[in-house]
Amino acid sequence: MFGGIDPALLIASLMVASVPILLAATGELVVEKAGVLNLGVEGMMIMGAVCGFITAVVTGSPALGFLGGAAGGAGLSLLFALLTQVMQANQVASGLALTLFGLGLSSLLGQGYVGIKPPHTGAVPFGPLADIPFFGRVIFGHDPLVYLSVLAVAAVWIFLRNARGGLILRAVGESHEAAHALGYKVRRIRVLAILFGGAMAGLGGAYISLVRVPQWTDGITAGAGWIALAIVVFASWRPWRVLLGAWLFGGITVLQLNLQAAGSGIPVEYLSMSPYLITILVLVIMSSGRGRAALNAPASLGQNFHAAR
Amino acid sequence: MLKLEKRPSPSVFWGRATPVLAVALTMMAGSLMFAALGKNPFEAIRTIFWDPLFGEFAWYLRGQLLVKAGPLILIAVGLSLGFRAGIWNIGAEGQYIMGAICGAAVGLAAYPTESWLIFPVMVLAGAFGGWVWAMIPAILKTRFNTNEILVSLMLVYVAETVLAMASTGFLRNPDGAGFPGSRNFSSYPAAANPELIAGTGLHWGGVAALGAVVAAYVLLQRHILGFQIKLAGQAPRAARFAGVSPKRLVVMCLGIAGALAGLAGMFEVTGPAGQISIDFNSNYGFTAIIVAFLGRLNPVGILFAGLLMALTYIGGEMASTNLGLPSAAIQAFQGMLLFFLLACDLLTNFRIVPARKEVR
Amino acid sequence: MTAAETGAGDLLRIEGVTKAYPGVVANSDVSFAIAEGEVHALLGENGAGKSTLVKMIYGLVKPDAGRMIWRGAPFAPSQPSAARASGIAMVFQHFSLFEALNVAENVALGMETPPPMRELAARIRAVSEEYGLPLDPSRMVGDLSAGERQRVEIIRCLLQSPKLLIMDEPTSVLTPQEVEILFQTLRQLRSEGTSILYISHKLEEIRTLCDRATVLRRGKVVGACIPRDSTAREMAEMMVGATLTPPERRATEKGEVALGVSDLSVASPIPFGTSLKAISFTVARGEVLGIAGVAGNGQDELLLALNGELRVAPDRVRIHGKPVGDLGPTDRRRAGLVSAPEERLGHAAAPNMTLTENALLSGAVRQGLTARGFIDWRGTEAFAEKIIESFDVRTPGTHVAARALSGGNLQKFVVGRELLQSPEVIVINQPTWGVDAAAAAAIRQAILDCAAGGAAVVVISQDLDELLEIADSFAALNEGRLTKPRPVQGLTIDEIGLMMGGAHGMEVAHHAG
Amino acid sequence: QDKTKACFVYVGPIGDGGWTYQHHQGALAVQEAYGDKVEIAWQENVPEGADAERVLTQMALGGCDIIFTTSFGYMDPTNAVAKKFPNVKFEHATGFKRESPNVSTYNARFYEGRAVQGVIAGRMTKTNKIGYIGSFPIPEVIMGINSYYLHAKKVNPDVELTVVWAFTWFDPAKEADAAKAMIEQGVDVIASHTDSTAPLAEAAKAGGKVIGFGQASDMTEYKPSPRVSSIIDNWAPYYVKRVGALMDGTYEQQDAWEGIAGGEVQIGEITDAIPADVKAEAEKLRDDIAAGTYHPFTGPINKQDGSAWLAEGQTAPDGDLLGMGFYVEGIKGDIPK
Ligand SMILES: Nc1ncnc2c1ncn2[C@@H]1O[C@H](COP(=O)(O)OP(=O)(O)OP(=O)(O)O)[C@@H](O)[C@H]1O
Ligand SMILES: Nc1ncnc2c1ncn2[C@@H]1O[C@H](COP(=O)(O)OP(=O)(O)OP(=O)(O)O)[C@@H](O)[C@H]1O
Ligand SMILES: [Mg+2]
Ligand SMILES: [Mg+2]
Repeated sequence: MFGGIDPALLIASLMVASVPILLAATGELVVEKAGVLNLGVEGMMIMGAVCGFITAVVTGSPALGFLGGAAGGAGLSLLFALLTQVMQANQVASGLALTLFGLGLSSLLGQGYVGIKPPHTGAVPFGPLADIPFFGRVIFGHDPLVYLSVLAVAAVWIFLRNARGGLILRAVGESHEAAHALGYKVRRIRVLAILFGGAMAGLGGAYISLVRVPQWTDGITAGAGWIALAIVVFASWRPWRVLLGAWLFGGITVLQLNLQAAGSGIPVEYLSMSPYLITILVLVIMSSGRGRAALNAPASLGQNFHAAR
Repeated sequence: MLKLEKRPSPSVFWGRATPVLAVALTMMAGSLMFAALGKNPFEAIRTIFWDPLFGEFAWYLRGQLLVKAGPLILIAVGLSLGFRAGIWNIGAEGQYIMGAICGAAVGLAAYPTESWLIFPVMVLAGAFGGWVWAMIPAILKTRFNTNEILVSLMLVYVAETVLAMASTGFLRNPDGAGFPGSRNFSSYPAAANPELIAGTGLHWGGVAALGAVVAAYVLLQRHILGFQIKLAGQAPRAARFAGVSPKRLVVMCLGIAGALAGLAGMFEVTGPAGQISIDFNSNYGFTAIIVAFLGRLNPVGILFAGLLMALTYIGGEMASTNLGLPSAAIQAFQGMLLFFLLACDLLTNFRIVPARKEVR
Repeated sequence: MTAAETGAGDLLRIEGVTKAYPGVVANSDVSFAIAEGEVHALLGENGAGKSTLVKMIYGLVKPDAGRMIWRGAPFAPSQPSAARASGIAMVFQHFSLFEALNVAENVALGMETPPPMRELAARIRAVSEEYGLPLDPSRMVGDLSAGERQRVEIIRCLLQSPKLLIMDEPTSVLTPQEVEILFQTLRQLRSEGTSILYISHKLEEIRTLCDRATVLRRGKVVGACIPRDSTAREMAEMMVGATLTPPERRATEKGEVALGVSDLSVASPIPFGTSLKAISFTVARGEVLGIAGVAGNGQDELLLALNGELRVAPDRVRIHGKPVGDLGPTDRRRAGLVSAPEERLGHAAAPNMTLTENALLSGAVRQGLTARGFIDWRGTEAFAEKIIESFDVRTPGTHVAARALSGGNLQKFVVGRELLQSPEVIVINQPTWGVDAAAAAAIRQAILDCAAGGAAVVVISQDLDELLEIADSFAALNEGRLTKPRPVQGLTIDEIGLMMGGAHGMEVAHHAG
Repeated sequence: QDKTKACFVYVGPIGDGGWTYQHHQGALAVQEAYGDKVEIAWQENVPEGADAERVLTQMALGGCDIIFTTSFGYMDPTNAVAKKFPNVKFEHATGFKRESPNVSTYNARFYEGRAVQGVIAGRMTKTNKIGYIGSFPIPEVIMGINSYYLHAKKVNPDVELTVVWAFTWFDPAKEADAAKAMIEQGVDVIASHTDSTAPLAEAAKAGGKVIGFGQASDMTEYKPSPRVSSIIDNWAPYYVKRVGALMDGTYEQQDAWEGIAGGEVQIGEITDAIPADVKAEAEKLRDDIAAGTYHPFTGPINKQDGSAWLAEGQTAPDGDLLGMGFYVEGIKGDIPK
């Protein structure tokens, strides 16, 4: 295929490359399904990255590191929940503030941790399975978080589709007035969704600092949170499309670097823009003609709820 | 127990008082953070909020406040119109870059001709560059119903690559010995945007920002288009009933925001920044989103918000150099300021009352 | 004598309940009782406190004072689930449904421990058939007509086998036939021992259905009656506390055709909407054309196509013979057409804008409130004041946000805003929806006055009594098609019901006896 | 005036672990060296352009005696501010403009280090494919690529170079992806000109088959393999020297471009993952460069298009290097425009 690029390797690397945005976007999907727009994904990711890194270095355990990352992201999102759900603050502005604050705080926390190597996160041992041609490479032989990210998508899909909690969550995002009239605790549900989104973003951040890079430096997420937000829109709030979007974006990023490495004739600057341009193009194709994509957006997205009692 | 009670209409008193309250609260919380970092909190707060305005070098820094706030205000005013109409352009950074590139390209193409016409044409080119970049999400939205948040954001990254191409390629200074970066406009008077009154920091960008504030204020208060923008944002169906065409509004709002961001980029590149370089953009486009919301999407509010934001940048830098505060602490401090401003807004829209004793 | 009349065996007693909102006392020392197995009506004009009262029973709002006694024991539901657990179910005035979810999901959301989806779907089918309210559990609620949506709410309640069923204005969206079916369902429930608390502004319905009635005015109980033994007029006067005069009709000459619609077909721009199919009619100067139909049969779309929010081929819509089909709302206003959509808040008016701003919203063109795009605020305010004065809008002033007006007052404002623009063609959808008797009479009178002044009027309404009262000719919308207009003289309610599409697929089951 | 105040302007955060981190180490060395006699101050995350000019002015006003501006993009602001403050010394890193007498420039000959890496790469590659992750196509980076390639080619004529441009100075995840893409293309020695350790971490995942180099800082945590050596930006000697000169009055304007000899470019320990003979060869090259007996760009060298650049025995003039915009003969692909 593509001028000497091995598809199995390409797929395997795009799966790894897209884990952070996939995790964060899956979390944000749940948040937005509950009717809350949290633009602070970048801030929560980087808090996850630093908290995860510190935890892993201090405890020596990558698993605890990931937990720490999730806790870091969730911790920051709690601030967002407080602002938007209790103080009724504007969600867009609060999310932006969260990013600013998260970038600053993470750098403060990480001051003693520059230039340290975190404990190694190994691949899941699949034994002989990893030797199967093609599939061995593509499916087996990744670290646990790669599988977890796909499982998270599946879990969110099942939760939103079949679970009672998921139904309530969607109802709250659809019409908080009606959900309130039926006696659901709109704000409590939203706070939980926000915390989940924070934890997932934190996990995605921790994946960057513990597996993808792995090291701690300031600003390590380098805009991944924004991409995650865009992926949710791209996916028109459907879990499997989040996977598709993350893999598409990660895939093109990896592919353009592979094309460079393989010495394709396409000018590098165009390759470098391609992930963004192709994402736009695919979105245009997906959203043109039908106009139903917007219908899937939670109807009360971004609106605050205040019940007079 | 306390509970919130929505006011029938926002409180005018608290609308004015909350920013002051928020700044005071931020000072307190910030003091705690600075103390935790081992710095003298009073000194830090004074350095951030007082020194740039009234300290030893205030004569210089006050002007710099305008330099820093100018582009923020100019972009934020444009964005606020769209935000009011429910059009989410978060790609002002890209529009800013493209405005700078187009404006600079026209100027550099004319080099070394001297004519008073050059600068006005560059201004138009800058506005045009930003406008074109904003028209992409606008047209995709009106024709294909594509989400403008995603498109405008993605175009920022594309613009950044174009910027890298410009500074290492088509706009590179031919006399620059192969180094990246364009010619410096300070050495090309016909295309430069210098300080208008020495020592004030005021350049054409600042003038444009003030003009934009006034124009936006008049637009929103007195003009039917401003009314339509507000209407479309608050009640989209009522807007259609009133005869507002949503598509036209998308094109208008994105166009205005793009053109203003492009202008900001153009004034910046020809003035304070001086040249196109790989890292020419310094997040003005994103910071302006914050400024727009801080100013409650109101032109006058944005004027103050832009100045306040600039103050925290400049004061923060001083605290950083003089007191050794990490710049991250300043960033966190700015985040806190935003948090408190947002949280205090509560008082404008709600009354806090003791919950009545409930009868069972 | 029945138990209801003796007062023994009360299911729910309300004693001295008070609830205040900032500036308004919604309920003040309200006391009454609902007996087992009775249909109890709650009457009162707009804002009298009916909805507030039932929300307290349902646990959505907490009373400030007073107490409730449920089957002999004190009762203070902290939230709706507690009320549901006690056996109380409620159908809301403004539906508490989720458009993007399907019927079964909507039903499940109203239950404490719903069975698995498949089982629930089967139960929905069973219950809906038992009560003659067929429903497909897998359909998206957004795709349903208003009548069907209400069935969803009712079935959601029925599945819980409630002891007390609260219905807040349930019939405003139903055809006469559908109302009849609903009543049979309610009578069947009553015969099964369920009590019903019934709120409606339609007094004739209350007379046929309810055993007892409690009347509220400004939050206070001002009386009680046995509806069967009272006239609608008496009840209305009890509610309003004054005497009412029905609108008077002046005989008008029919002039030349002012509005002509021919073969108008257009797809709905509204998600889950109904397309219009080959609609043709004409309205002459001075004529009032009444268009009936159950909500969701294309009324909204018809209004949009007439007022220009929806554009069609030029010659599909003509005003005074001039093709205007391709013009937008502004140009159609210029051509002389004004309109008032059904949804007051959000469509006809912007909720958070002041009355002055809302006056500008549709008045700018015909009132000349702008010059070269700049707004004449002084003139606009004067216009708003004129509306308030001419239509007796009760409000502290023009600076008040539209949302702070009560529904009836806002409706008067919206209708007044359009009628005061010396229009040549008027299109109004649901002129008196949810508006109390006095306000409704005033609005109808104003419409008739405009027609008398030479305007061509199209009134779209679900209230047949209203149409019969003011319309000269009559047509019905059914699934996007319009019947041929017929003179009102000599039409019976049954004929009209059939024009409207009969019972819309409902079966008339269980003639309870 | 008792204390000398030395100030530093950084383009990134000190915590970047790379470029800015190393400059800050230099700043700390100044403090260390002169103790109470100096005072240091710094400012992180200063964008190039208007902000730089303001920060520089603030520093000059605030009493800085010497200001080090540590990024190429500060060139014009540095010169502009220097004109207004003739009594303050300005030191601009990696630039070439010295418009007033109080501006000096300094740079490091990183290409000398790239030559050493090239030898190791050429000797160590088994697939004959070596890689280089570039940030932006600027002379600084192109110079390093050419030096790296020339020396690999010299010891291994079959070697092929793969260049991947990341179009960013700092995006660890992307750098990792770039390294991975090259590894998948069979590249087994990776040099990088971006700032994070991500490429090394990626190389580490290849199970010993791929080696790489520390960049900017030593990156000891990946020793002994995949990090087999490194180029360390060591600004400390220069900073200590210049501040010292200012204090004892011997300070003069200059254009410093030091390399291995001056200690600015340090070759980090060559680990035992490298066979002794290769290590010796590389160390000899390093020492020859340090001694001034060898220049990494010594002719005959042709440009990529085959035209002659340096004749036999001719060494590259500094001007050619500083503005280098071409690949040398044998490198495939185009420099992005
Ligand atoms: N959430 C609220 N906030 C403030 N005031 C309220 C609120 N809800 C109701 N009210 C007040 O309570 C009064 C009673 O309202 P309620 O909705 O109970 O009237 P209603 O009798 O149901 O009227 P309608 O017949 O129009 O439905 C209103 O006039 C209003 O002033
Ligand atoms: N959000 C609010 N803020 C302030 N006042 C409110 C609000 N909501 C309702 N009110 C008060 O409620 C009164 C009427 O409210 P409500 O909407 O119940 O009217 P309504 O006549 O019952 O209309 P509808 O029949 O459409 O429900 C208004 O006069 C106003 O004082
Ligand atoms: Mg009401
Ligand atoms: Mg009511």
